[in-house]
Amino acid sequence: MSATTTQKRGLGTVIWDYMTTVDHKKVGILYLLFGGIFFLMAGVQALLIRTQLITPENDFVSAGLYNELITMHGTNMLFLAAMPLFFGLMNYVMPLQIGARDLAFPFLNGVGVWLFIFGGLLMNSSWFFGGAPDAGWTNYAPLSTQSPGHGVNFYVLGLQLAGAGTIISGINFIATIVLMRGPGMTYMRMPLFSWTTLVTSILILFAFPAFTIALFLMQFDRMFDTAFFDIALGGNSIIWQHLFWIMGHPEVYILVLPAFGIFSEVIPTFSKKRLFGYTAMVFATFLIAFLGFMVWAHHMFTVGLGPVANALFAIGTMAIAVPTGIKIFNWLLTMWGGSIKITTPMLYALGFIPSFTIGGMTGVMLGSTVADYQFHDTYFVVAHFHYVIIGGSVFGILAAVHYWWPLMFNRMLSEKLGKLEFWLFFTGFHLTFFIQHFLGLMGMPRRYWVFLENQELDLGNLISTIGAYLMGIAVIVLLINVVLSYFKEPAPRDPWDGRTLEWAVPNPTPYYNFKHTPLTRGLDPLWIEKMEGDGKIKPAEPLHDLHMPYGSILPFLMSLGFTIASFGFIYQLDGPHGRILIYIGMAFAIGCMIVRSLKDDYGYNIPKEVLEKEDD
Amino acid sequence: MSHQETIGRSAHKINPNKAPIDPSRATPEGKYKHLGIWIFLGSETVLFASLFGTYIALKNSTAGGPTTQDLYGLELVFLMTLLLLTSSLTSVYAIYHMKNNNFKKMQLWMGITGLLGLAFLACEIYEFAHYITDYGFTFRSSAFGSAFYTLVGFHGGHVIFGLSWLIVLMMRNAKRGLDTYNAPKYNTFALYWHFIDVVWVFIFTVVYLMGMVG
Amino acid sequence: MKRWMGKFKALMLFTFLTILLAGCGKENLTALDPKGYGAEISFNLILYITFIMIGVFVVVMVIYTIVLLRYREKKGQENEIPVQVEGNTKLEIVWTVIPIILVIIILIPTIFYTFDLADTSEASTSINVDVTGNQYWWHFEYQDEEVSTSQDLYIPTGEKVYLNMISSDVIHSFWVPTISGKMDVNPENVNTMYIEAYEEGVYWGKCAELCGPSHSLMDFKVIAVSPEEYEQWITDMQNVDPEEVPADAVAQEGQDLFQNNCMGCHALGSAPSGVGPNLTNFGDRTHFVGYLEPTKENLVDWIMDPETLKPGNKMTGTYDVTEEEADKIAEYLMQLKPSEVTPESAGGIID
Amino acid sequence: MWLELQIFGFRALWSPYFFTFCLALGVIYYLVAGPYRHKFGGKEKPTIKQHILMYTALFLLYVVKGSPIDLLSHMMFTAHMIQMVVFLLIFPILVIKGLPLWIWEKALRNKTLGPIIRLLTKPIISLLLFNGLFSVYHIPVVFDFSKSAPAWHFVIHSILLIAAFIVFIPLLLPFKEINTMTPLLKVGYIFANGVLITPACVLIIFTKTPAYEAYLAGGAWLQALAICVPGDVLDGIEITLSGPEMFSPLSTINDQQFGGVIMKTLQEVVYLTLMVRVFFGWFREKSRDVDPVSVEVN
Ligand code: HEA
Ligand code: HEA
Ligand code: HEC
Ligand code: CUA
Ligand SMILES: [Cu+2]
Repeated sequence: MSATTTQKRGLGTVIWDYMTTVDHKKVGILYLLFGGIFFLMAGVQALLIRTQLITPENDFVSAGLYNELITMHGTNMLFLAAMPLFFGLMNYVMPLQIGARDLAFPFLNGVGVWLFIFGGLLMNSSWFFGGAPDAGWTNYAPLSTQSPGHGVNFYVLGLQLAGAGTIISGINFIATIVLMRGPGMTYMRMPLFSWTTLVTSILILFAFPAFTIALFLMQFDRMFDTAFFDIALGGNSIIWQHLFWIMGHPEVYILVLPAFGIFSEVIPTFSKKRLFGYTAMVFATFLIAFLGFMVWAHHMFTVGLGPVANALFAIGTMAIAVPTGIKIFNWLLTMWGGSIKITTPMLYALGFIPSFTIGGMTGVMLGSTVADYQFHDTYFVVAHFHYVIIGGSVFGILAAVHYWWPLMFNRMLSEKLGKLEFWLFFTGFHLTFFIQHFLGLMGMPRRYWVFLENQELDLGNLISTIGAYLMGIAVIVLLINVVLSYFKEPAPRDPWDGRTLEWAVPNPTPYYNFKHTPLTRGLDPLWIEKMEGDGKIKPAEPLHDLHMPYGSILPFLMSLGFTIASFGFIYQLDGPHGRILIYIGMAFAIGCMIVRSLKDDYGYNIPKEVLEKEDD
Repeated sequence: MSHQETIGRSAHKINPNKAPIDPSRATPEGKYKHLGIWIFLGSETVLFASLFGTYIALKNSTAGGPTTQDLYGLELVFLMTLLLLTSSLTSVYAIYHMKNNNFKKMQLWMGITGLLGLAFLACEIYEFAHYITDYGFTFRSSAFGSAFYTLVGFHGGHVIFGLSWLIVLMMRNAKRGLDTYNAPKYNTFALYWHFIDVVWVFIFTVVYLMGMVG
Repeated sequence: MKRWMGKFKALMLFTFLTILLAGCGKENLTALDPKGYGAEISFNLILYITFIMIGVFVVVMVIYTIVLLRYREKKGQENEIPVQVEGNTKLEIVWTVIPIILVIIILIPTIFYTFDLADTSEASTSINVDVTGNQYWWHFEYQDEEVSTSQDLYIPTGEKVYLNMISSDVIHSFWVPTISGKMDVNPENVNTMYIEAYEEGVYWGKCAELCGPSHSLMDFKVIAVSPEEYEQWITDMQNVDPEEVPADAVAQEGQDLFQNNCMGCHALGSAPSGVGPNLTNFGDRTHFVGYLEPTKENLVDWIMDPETLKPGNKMTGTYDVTEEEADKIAEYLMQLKPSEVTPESAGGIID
Repeated sequence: MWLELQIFGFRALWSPYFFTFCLALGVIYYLVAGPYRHKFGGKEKPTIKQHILMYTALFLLYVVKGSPIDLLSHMMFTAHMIQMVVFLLIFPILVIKGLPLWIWEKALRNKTLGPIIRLLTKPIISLLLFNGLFSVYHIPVVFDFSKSAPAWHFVIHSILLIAAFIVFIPLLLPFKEINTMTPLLKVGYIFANGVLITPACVLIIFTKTPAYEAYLAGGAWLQALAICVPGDVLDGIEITLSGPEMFSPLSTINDQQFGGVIMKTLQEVVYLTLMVRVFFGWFREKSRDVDPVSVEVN
């Protein structure tokens, strides 16, 4: 009987275990869990938006509520759903893929996840404290600085916390990949998902601090009466737009690069062929990231930056089509000559290619300055970014969830339900968003609470809403699938005939990942062993004691402290109780930090003798 | 988890008989920390770059209030620059002694670093107080005021954080001496401190020198 | 496979059908049937890029379809291992270089027209209108003519009209899809753009930047009339006497009430705009407050309860009138028709 | 534009002296690297590719420093920036690759030159040196000064050129003393170069007023012209010249912004090409091989 087999434990123990965990796999699952919850919430908000727009001049929701809905939908989806879901996958899979036992900073990993969770809960709690933020996910000043109530304050502080967690994770991933790759796992042999994790983290590292500053400026303006965006005192609201998009554009590549990584794992696996043009794929990833930093002003073509700036940013924007195209064609050529097996993950990959290509192409159209004068802030843009985000990121996440589910939860998801879910989602998605291109060109701006009668926009909006409901059904099918899987037999090891290291660990994954340090002999190490050897990864060194970190409740408490302080900041203008909360929260958080630095944590060893008894 | 063997501090002792090593990077954790802090400083650079950008965009938006030329005086700022540059140097000495496994001297130089940092902070507080009382120039006066106090104040905040960190570090380890567990912590602190110093040089140039010229 | 293609085809067919059914949208609102300089340039560029994009998409889809048809795992051959191809430098260069060329082809006209549309060198010799965006209405001032108006912007056809735009509160965006692309209206600086309408008509304008709850109701009109009619309109507007007493008694009472309750915010004649729209030619509005039919009932409803009709507007709760009084005011306001030149002259609003 | 330029006369337009100079350099290269190389201790002959690279380099040098582009660079900022890109980013690369290795080896082993080169080509130093100098050069005061004093103009451009050589040497020369960076670091190095040159470009592109006296009507630009137009010619035509706009289709401010854009885009293209070479050279082979089982792994 393996020692790692989970005995039935009380719910309390499990929860405590997760609250104190620093194990990258459990942290990953926390990310997935809360990212999933936020995704459902944001999805329901999307359905409410679409319901409001089902007929002209509908009054299903009020104008103010509508703005809150789109703001929360956008913010939740991007910062609290899509990104954390990717973080969950990265956390779980990346160390396994490169042959590492954990991330470089397990404790910080805990801090990162709890900051994200508390930040997200803080922002979403705004519904119960007098209204959510309502200035759009872009939160442009001065609309946001003038927005009454506390809504925008929740946006600022919620994202500040979640953003801090994000930066911490980014640093952690980079350090892990640079320093902890297993023997033989050179950069040129790293699986693409790990590569995209690295590049995504670099993007985060350079993009998010700009947003941190933007949020600080916003916070100071709203809570301490500074004048950054106050035109009367010489402020300038365009600064917000620049700082926001310096983060905002790289953010969209943060959302799509990991999906590219996922497809680069899924497509070779189910085509039984190695990735075509591996080198070019890695380089294209870098190039996208590199160019991604020089195009932020394409969201500001109509701001009046002048023709020179507009032209310059148009050039940069379109340049990104080139590396992305390289990727698309390399995926196609990976399948060419392969032996394609259509499973649910592969279906998503196949659905991704045409959908994302359409989205990318509308992106290029938006990049053409003069055309963008018509497109900007219309449903054409809405269509564009849902095509790339859903067709790219969400398909990627769904593919990954089906693909790595057996690895993470030791169960298979039903293929039948999976395929049903795909078809519903795929059809619903195109139905919802394809028509929106035309709605935009027919004169429907985005963020419109109502559209008017007699403007020939009715049919398009109706179709769009129907599509959204189809997607809703698809998500419910997924949920059913997840629930049903719990009652199934344990999954076999390596069920997809995988190529990379994560499939070489026993199922369920032991908490120390690899008993033997795995030896990587080339690209797709497991595949190589299957072709040239006995299908088993060779140990790089003899078995020895393993050093592991202790769990800790401090990350949880520290994040809790910051959250309390954030509430204080939000309410400090309303009276002394706010300020008291700030002091309590900060003291609590700083106290945790001091405890952390005073209390030594050397970790523990798993003795060799214990390991010897475990499965390989 | 029953199969654990607790590790003691003894595992982190430095063996004085062996050839001198860099104790801050003798363990894997030390190496990770060393890289980690560098990456962190990379993101801090973007943080300050954004603040500099904001400051440059708003530095002439004085809304009728005091301008850069009205406010800045070079003597104090020059002194502050000297203080901070020296403190960077003393932290280099401290790290030098750390690598020679001379804990006492390291603590001494770290202490001096801290004192210089404190002196810098005092000057900064005096400077702000001076602007507020003598010119009525606060961070609510104008967009320029907001940008100035935010940029310089953010740097000041980093100094405060650095100092608290240093104090905790020095007090915690005063009795126990140097080992490969705490050496990386000193090392990361020193790197962080250098970074603060470099940022100040930029503040000195971009804010004060360029502000004097107008 | 069959099932797959079947579904895809059905989907495509469905969408195309709907597009056909929908046409290109409403004649005076759509960007797909341009009737002005800016819109025409944008539209041509959109078509041009779309064709290139369709070309690329077809290439992708052809490869995709071939792959799916030919390289599915066959029954009985599950254990065959395909050749592990590493890459092909020549091919990779091909699909790097061709997109680069395509991108350059797209960029050349893009950059050319970017400069073209930003050219303000003729501004000093053309008509200049100062545009102010307010939460949730638009104000227009004809610089040299001392004419000011709100909500409906009159311009002559065939001429470039320069708009110098600024906002009094938050960011808005000025967009008249059928004759021109959009430009933001910022609170801190004046943005200049020009519009030119080819044909007479009443063109629907929209605010395209989120500006609060009633962002979607901040519509306005651009009314393009012939140059002669435009001159006529300017003259008529210049000659308005804001104090003029209406003929019938009800309206007279209405005028008094209006002056007592409303003039603090609203302006008549060429007086600069205040907190509320200039109502000089209110009787000629195509719609008022952006989207309401200009009927007396609607107007009374508006005066009695602006908040329901336009959430978050700045008029709610600033005065105190009874239903009766409102009725009289409405009577007065509906009679403010200073000019012969009305939206009807431009062909009226298309419903 | 072309017609107007004719008033400056053949000498100013086509700099025959400079042409002779470039030609001479070409001949010297041919002789020293080819037939007479043994006299200088040379070993292998340059390959055809190296010949082509070197002659292209010299030709480009003449184009940007001798042909009408040079003259234009005193009247249009855009021309100046084109000159800068070719002169500082393309020319050095071609020369470094075009000269036979033994010449570089000699320079590196030289008692005095060697240590200097080794010091200056330390990545951090070369990075800061080149980008620092480039940025300083484009500070309006410095720039105007350079354009108004022929001797200084020459000195400044020479220093910039040397700095440009220094920045590319650690990337392109194979000697292990100076080629210390791993491929990944090299990519980072090129990237950092791109970042560091950005502030200068951004400031140039986004200023709302013309920054450089040297391109403004009246006075300054004529002085600038004196650098490459013979004095007597200039005296003769001075009265008929209104200002630099006369030769340029762009307004002064658009010209300046456009110049900035040209610099940034072309620089991006050059750096990307370099990056592609470094990266693919490193990756392509390595990702293919499979280690034998017995191999000792570190
Ligand atoms: C995952 C997210 C994601 C991705 C990947 C992209 C990818 C791209 N985006 Fe998008 N974008 C968003 C998310 C994303 N975007 C969001 C959220 C917004 C709105 C934000 C808001 O305002 O709320 C937005 C808005 C947005 C705008 C601003 C519109 C406006 O507000 O006016 C622009 C303008 O240039 C743009 C351009 C592009 C381009 C050129 C790409 C390119 O990367 C696409 C490249 C891909 C291809 C081109 C397809 C494959 C290529 C080939 C098959 C090769 C051959 C092709 C050619 C030769 C063309 N996007
Ligand atoms: C990751 C990013 C992401 C994703 C996945 C989505 C997904 C969807 N989005 Fe969203 N969207 C944005 C990011 C995203 N969106 C952003 C950034 C904006 C701009 C915001 C702004 O303007 O500021 C936007 C704006 C936006 C608009 C424009 C609003 C406006 O401008 O007025 C619309 C309108 O149709 C829309 C629709 C949808 C729909 C129908 C989906 C669907 O795909 C959703 C599918 C999911 C579901 C349907 C969930 C189903 C859940 C259940 C069925 C619940 C089960 C419940 C329990 C068990 C409790 N979105
Ligand atoms: C606080 C200032 C204020 C007062 C007082 C005020 N209004 Fe208004 N009014 C506004 C504003 C602001 C709008 C624009 C509302 C919008 O469209 O968002 C407006 C719009 C209108 C419009 C529509 C104009 C158009 O062409 O779209 C009418 C009609 C009007 N008001 C009538 C009145 C009457 C009648 C009264 C007095 C009984 C009155 N207003 C009092 C501020 C005011
Ligand atoms: Cu004004 Cu939207
Ligand atoms: Cu973008």
